[in-house]
Amino acid sequence: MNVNQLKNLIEAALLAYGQPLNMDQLRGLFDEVDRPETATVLEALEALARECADRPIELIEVASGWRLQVRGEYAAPLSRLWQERPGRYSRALLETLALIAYRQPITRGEIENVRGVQVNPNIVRTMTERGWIRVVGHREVPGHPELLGTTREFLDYFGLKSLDELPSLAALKDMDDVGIRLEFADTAQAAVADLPAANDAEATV
Amino acid sequence: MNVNQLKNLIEAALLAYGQPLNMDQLRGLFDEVDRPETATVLEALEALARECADRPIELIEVASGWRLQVRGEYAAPLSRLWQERPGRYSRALLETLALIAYRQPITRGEIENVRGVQVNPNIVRTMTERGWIRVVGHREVPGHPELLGTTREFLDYFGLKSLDELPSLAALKDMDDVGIRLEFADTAQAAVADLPAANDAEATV
Amino acid sequence: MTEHAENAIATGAESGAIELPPQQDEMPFAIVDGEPITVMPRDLYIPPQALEVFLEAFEGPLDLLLYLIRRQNLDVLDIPIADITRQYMEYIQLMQELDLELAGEYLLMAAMLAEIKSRMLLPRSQFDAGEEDDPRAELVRRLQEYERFKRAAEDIDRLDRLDRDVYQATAELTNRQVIRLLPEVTLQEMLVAFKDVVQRATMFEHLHVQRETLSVRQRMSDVLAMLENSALVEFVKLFRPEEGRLGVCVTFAALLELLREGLIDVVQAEPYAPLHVRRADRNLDASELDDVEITTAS
Repeated sequence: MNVNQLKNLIEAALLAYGQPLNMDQLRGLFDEVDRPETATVLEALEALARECADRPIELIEVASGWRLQVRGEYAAPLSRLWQERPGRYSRALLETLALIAYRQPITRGEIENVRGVQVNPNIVRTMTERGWIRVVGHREVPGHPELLGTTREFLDYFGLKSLDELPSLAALKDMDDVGIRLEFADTAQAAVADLPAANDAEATV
Repeated sequence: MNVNQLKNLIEAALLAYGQPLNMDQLRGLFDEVDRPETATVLEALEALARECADRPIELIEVASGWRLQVRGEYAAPLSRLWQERPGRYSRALLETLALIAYRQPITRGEIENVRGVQVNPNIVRTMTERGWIRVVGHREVPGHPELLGTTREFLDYFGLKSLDELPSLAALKDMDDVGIRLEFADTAQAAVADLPAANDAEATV
Repeated sequence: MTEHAENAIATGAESGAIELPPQQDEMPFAIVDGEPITVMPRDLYIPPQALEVFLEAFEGPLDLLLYLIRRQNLDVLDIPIADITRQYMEYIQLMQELDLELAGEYLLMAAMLAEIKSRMLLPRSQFDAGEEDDPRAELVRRLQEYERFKRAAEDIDRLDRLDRDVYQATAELTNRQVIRLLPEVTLQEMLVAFKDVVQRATMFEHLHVQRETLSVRQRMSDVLAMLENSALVEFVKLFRPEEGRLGVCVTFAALLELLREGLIDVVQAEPYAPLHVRRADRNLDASELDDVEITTAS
């Protein structure tokens, strides 16, 4: 077996094994009679390392042996391969968001007045991080509470040109029955699974 | 991003992911604005496949997408890397699998009709656990027996893109001339047949 | 099945002697002249334990029958029924003697063979002439069908199998990043939430909910946004004449509302100087204290 064939066998072994292989393991690929010298294996490893220069992988030596690994520069573009499935937003979040959208600018206190429960700070943080709401000012009352409003990103996400395009409550009443039925048809299971959790959150906040 | 860069990104993705990636997943590596056309991705895949010609790996398309795999010719030397030998499957399992693959959807009863023996429940369990077969429905006859079919994992495991790629099933011989041939056969056999029963049959048929 | 090799040994096998079944096709006993040998030579002594293994290698009565037929290099269509029946019965007997677990299917097949044989003894007229009525036809059909899938199973076994013939190529990616996707929300979901919360509010608190002009609310947010980056904005710059009269009115209403809520101040350096607007939330000076009073009064 020449160095080129040995190089190919080593690449095959490293890619098939997916973990580092040390010199003993690489030489152990052969019967005793055919077993290449350590120097020959090192030569083949060097050839492989050189060959990888044009490739998205690199040969590196780690504590437990040699490893072929994808170059670090690919970590960012490949991150989409490991996307986590999104969860669902709670009822409390949707209601808070709706109140901010329809009643902006609005303080937490005002939201609490309408919803009858405290505003969960996590909910506000979640929506702020998502870029849907922001503090647009402070109300000039004692404590100077923050006034919350929606952002351009909020409009973009829901495909609205402006808040005027939010349907009115009256319009909502007309589509009421249809809407509820549609929602149940689409997400019957998810909704059922979601509700108790949402209620719990409400109770504890 | 040119085709060469795209080729490298695809190689990086396939090696890092360690499972087949389909066209949607490959195009999904990009933002909508940068997303390459399907034709461009195919071009890059072809370039990658060509490049692999000199390497110990090959690019193949299986049911779930494209896969980079170490070529079969390396299987023998590489088997030394693992202590355990890959499992062998019994003829009973392979015959049952063949019937499910070629005749799906199929019930256990129908499998038994062809094989002439009862279906061993362990075999069905083993194949279900391996993710090769699954219940795809129930036949609308008394007892509502389960209908079994193969999965995408089955195709992936055997390196197939679709069921069409299964080796073709031997053709049944034409039944029309069976009777004639049976007669001829028995005539020819009469000379060597040593049992009176066979001779009697000859005489009367 | 490597029929060639088998023929070499099995051809001319005399009936009466019990031939040994082949081991599984993929496991030849030996390779002779490049041909795998799958049948034991008949004159070789086989210990009874090994015999047991061979007999157990059959996958049922059809497999056994197929073996008996193939061993004589016969076509499935050319079954010498009497001969095959006799050989089959010999195997059954052997299995019983060895106390092998004999599945009912074997006996069922024995009965079927016996029936076929007896029907073939009858004069043709008695079982209605015609090719389909050959009593062997059904057996031939089943044998052929079984043989197809026996072959298919061998073909499948020869396919490149992951972790046996080929290996998934993988390489480590260090610093792997995970993208966490955000939940999706539809406009409708939000509207339903709003309707519910408003309904609850009316029900429990008799809160008077009146519809407000959204455009004014929108403009209020817009104005606050415009004031965010600069301390003072010229009053007239808040208006966009291209929006027409209605737009101007909406902006003006928004400014009045913001003023009423104490969110902005309108200032003037001297009489008749241009009006300026600023956010009211930063410094608490005397004028802003007035605003507080106004807000609480309203």
